[in-house]
Amino acid sequence: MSLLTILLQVPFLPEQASSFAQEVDMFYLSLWALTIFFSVAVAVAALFFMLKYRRRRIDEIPEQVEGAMALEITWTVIPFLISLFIFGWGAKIYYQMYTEPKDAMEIYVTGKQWMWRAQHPDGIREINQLHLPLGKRIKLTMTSEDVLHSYFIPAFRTKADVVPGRYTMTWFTPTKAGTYHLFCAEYCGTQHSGMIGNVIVLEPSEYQQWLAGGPKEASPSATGQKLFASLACNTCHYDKDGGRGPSLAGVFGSQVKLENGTTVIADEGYLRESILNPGAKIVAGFQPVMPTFQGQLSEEQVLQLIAYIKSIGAQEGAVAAKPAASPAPPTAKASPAAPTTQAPAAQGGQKKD
Amino acid sequence: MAEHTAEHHIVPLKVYFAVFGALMVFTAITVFVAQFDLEHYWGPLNIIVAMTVATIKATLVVLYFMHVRYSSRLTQVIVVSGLFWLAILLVFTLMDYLSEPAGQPSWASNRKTIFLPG
Amino acid sequence: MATEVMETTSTRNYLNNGHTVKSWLLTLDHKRIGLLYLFSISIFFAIGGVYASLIRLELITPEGDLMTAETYNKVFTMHGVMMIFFFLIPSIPAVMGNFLLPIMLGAKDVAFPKLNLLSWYIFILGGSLMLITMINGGIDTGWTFYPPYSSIYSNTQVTLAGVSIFITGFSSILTGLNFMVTIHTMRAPGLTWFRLPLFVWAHYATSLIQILGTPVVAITVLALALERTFQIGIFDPKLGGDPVLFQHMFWFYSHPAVYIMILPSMGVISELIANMTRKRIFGYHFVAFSSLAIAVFGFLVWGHHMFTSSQSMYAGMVFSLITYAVAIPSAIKIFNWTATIYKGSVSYDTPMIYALAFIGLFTVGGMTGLFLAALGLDVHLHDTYFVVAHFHYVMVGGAIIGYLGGIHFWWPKMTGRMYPEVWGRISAAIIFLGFNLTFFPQFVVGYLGMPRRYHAYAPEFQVLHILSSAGASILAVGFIMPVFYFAWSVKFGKKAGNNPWMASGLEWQTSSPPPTENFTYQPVVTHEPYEFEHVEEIKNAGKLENKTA
Amino acid sequence: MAEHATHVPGLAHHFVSMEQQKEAGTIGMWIFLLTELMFFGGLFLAYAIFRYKYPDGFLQGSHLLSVPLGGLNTFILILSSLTMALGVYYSQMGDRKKLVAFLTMTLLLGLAFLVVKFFEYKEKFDHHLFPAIGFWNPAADHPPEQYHQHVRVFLWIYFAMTGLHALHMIVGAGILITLIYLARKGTFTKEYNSPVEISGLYWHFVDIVWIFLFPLLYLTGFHVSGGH
Ligand code: HEA
Ligand code: HEA
Ligand code: HEC
Ligand code: CUA
Ligand SMILES: [Cu+2]
Repeated sequence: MSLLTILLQVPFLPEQASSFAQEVDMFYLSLWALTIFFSVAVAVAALFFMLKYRRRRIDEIPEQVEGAMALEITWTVIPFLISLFIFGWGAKIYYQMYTEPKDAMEIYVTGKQWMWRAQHPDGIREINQLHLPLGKRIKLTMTSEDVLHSYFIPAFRTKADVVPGRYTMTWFTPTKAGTYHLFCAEYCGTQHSGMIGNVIVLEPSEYQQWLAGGPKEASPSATGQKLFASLACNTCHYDKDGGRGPSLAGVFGSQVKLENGTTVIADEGYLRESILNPGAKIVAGFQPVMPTFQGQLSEEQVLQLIAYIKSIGAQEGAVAAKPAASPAPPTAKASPAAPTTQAPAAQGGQKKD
Repeated sequence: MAEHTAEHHIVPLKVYFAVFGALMVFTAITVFVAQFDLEHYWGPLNIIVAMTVATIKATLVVLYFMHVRYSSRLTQVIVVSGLFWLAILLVFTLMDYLSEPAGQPSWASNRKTIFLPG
Repeated sequence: MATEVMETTSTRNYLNNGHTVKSWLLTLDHKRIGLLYLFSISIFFAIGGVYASLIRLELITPEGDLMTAETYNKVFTMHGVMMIFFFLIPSIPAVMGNFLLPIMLGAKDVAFPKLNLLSWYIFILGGSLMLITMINGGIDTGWTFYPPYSSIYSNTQVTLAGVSIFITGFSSILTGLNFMVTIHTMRAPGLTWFRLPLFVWAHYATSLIQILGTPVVAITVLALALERTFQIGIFDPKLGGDPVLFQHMFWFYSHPAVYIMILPSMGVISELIANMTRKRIFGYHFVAFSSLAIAVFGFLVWGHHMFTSSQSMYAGMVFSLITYAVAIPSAIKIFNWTATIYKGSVSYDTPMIYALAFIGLFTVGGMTGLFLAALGLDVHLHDTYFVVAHFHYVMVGGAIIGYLGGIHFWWPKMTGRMYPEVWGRISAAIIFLGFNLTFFPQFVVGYLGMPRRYHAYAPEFQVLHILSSAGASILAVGFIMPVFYFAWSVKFGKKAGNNPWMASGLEWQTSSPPPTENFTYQPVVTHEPYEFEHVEEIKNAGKLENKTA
Repeated sequence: MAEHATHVPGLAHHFVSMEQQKEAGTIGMWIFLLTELMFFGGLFLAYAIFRYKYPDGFLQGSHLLSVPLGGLNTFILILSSLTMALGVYYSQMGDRKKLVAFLTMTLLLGLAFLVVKFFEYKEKFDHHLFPAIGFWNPAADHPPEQYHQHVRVFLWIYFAMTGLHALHMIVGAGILITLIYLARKGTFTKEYNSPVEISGLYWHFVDIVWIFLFPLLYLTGFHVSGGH
């Protein structure tokens, strides 16, 4: 009796806290209905035949039924149509989940054995937590410092692998305030099951309060701007053409002509590659002189640089770091000469903890 | 099981020499062509030419040196199915890499280079 | 009839043709090799089962208290590796396929008996290496070996394990090659393609996958081993490699591999249902071709394991669509089997119970595969316990149930003795109950968000985990029982006679156990499969019964 | 049973007829070649993916290989395929002397291929162009520095593919030695020669793999050097 009550308390669906949740649940329940229908139909038929046609004499040889084309066609075509329907529904949801949202608030996430780091547009960072404003479209741009991870929020019904060397994206709109599980869903080593956290959805006003209460930190693009100066990128990249490197103003999202005659769209992946492996794609009209920054930057810093490059795209180069105007702002900690392993530590200086 | 009678076919010597000659000629062609920058005219033209020639050469070897032209239907099916499965492996994986995943901030654009006409 | 039994068992058969250890270890007889496999994979199953028990024990409580996280990770990895590569993939083909295929074809042996023995030795070599890996501390990568964790970060015996899987792969390839050539070239006179038992069709389709898929996983794990030793940079993004490429190459094999596990089982089920209902399989041609269709389409869907892996969206859609195409032939089989029972003469013996269980459990397992193949839903379900539940339904509820059904059915042929029928039914029922109790709750806990490969978990999932662990202990009892009654029956079981089930099929025309060269004459096939008018035993039994009545 | 009990030389007990045995052997070898194809297929796939990702790196990497040596090996291997085919021909004709001669020639050509390959490998090792951790240490301009990472990818594919190919050549040489031994003993006759034919299939397959490796690895960057 008490066992039954305990069992009845077990929920069948997790909380629905994002704009995707309802449809995914509907879909899920419909598939269960279908599954129950087919398994019960098959099981009942089989059991019924077994009872009805049980062997009555040891030498019984039943009348042979040779098979029937009409039946075969029926049970080929009907499952086929059903499965097309399932495919269509699934594909529709997937398309929404993986199409880049418009006007979303962008949060950068990096996974690392075994923690989640996130940085909000206004600079606040958090570890293993994610505070979100209710009702706002959120886009996560994610990468990993080491192995594969996967950012999984069951209450939102979203998940995306976090892959070293690539940027992946996931997005959602939280629809219900509360605290939800955040899990790492891709096996990533010893503490995989400890790579968990909370997603905390706040009313927009509370979210603002939370932001205000947090440690003052520069936004990713502002940090990126500082990095840009401290790593001396601006000795080659000015806001106008004329430097040793191309101007980066407005480059994000544009078509870049390469030395080998092909073109590339300058998105996050391309910018990342340009910084970490500049020789891979040479911009037409330039010499391959840019040094590689591989091993000198954490993924988080690369993201900040990208955020900065994106921002100068948006403002048409208005605030591009001009070497003359800001002759290597005294960020002091990151000495560009030896940023190898220092860099992440230097960055840590800005964190409160 | 009438298949195996065909197995006893003996290919005349001159066929072997002709095939060898053709293989040499094609090798020369492929080396010769490879010196020119055909990609200047159209994206992957160099590799297309190289692979076409290589495929012709391989086909000659399979048909004559390996007697598939004279072999049982079953052997021929085996050969073709091998190519078919290899194609599955290559094509379906490349499908992932070649298709722009709309919306994903793309690593995928790293991939946009070769096949664009330049 | 009794006299006949005496006659056949007293003659020389494959079991008493040499009693030395050497006569077993150097045998070229496909039947003995089948038994060698039976023995070896049972050991691997037991090891895998012990690991399963450890998993379930740990998961009774949400805290990771029984063992450390590192140990737990090794435990589920070794569980998966043992069960998949060393138990389920070789199970039906290497045991029953080896034993039965040549007999069903009316041949004296497989086409290449030496290769067949070699394949067992390769299997043992690979298996021993995996045992050494285990003793040396095991591996903790998950059975999927995803880099860069496996290639760089894990400090367990990944290289050794990779080599072991590489080697074992060749045993599977050789088995497939042997079967395919045997089916093509060694059919008895009159045995046309459409007179073949469906078991043979299923094995033909399986061989196709073994031949074409296994080499790819072999080169993949080899590359992984090289990556780990030399850091050549194939899968490591820091060196310009690509971790997602590994996933493509791995699943190119490992998805079709799930059909290596289920197709032979489906072949067994076809035999069981036909013979236990004394009916020709409804829609024989459809069932036969659906095996081939599954094998071929099965190669086109591997990307459904990568829907959230940063695979391109369009690739995801293509893979999803084709996945549904594979589901159709499975559906066709299920429906045709059910229709076969209609107007049959249904026996309630253990093999039929297993067949019935297969139909039910595989339907649930397969249908939940459809959930996973649905793109938008898999985003939520991927790498949760829903997946774990799905694949245990198809692998335990499907493949192993078929395997056990087949072992019961052909046990009299293999040993000449009957197993105790009552115990057979009891253990089948226990397995059925325990199985559902173990794995059904996992669907629920999976959808609630419980990720797989978790050593510790959130407390709200505990109730369902307790159910699951309780079920596992029942299941264990069900699995252990056959070990004992089969062992008992070898000595004390009732003598079986040539054809205890009064079944059709060439294997029932020879003695039990069969002589070394299977038949004392060259069988000639004159009729379609599953024609029970030709089964002498049924007629004789009728006469006997009439006399006594 | 009795009818087959009469012993036919070379017929294994479990086959009904010589024909059946031969058919089984041939099909068996073809199926084995299928598995080989898929085995190499994994590497061809890696080649395709990385070439797609790093086109320039592949041009530069290919540029490091010697087209004359690769061409020479192509010639050697195709010639050896011819001699193998001729060997099969003479085994079908029952001409033992010529069979042995052509098998020996094939073997020598195969070994010549391996020798050339050895010098190519050695040259790479001397320049520390083998992509293993701790060993990889190319000169700053050979290949140009900015391509190092991608050339490294090219080179591991080069070593993996040609290494696997060379391994098959070595196995092939072993098979040839066995065949030559048996042929000299007079095992093969006009009627019984399927081991020669089957081994021939294997040898030609290895040749075909090289026919693809040569343009993919050696010629890819040829126009870069040719053009500039
Ligand atoms: C024996 C093994 C086996 C079998 C047969 C199957 C069969 C199927 N599997 Fe499963 N699968 C696994 C073993 C197996 N699977 C394993 C081991 C994993 C996890 C690997 C890992 O990550 O560790 C996995 C994971 C897995 C995934 C990836 C999940 C994820 O990681 O996110 C997917 C996704 O598409 C999937 C789908 C399917 C489908 C559609 C079938 C179909 O073939 C099923 C077809 C059957 C039916 C559909 C039932 C019968 C039909 C009817 C009664 C009629 C009604 C039908 C319709 C209306 C269509 N499987
Ligand atoms: C054939 C395949 C197979 C089989 C049969 C099983 C059988 C079982 N599996 Fe397993 N399982 C996998 C394949 C299989 N599994 C795979 C591939 C994974 C994924 C691994 C990964 O993530 O990498 C997995 C993962 C997996 C998990 C998830 C772990 C995690 O993600 O954290 C769990 C959890 O409950 C589980 C449980 C069980 C249980 C309770 C059984 C029970 O059915 C087992 C019952 C059997 C016994 C208890 C043995 C009985 C004993 C004998 C017969 C011995 C007697 C012998 C003598 C006396 C000589 N399995
Ligand atoms: C020594 C000079 C130099 C320095 C220092 C330098 N770059 Fe560059 N950069 C170049 C040149 C030259 C190019 C064009 C050739 C190429 O693509 O490699 C370039 C190209 C780029 C591009 C691609 C631009 C486009 O139009 O597609 C980006 C992005 C970039 N650099 C970012 C940076 C960042 C970020 C830093 C600092 C962390 C940096 N660079 C430091 C010289 C430099
Ligand atoms: Cu990070 Cu699992
Ligand atoms: Cu699959």
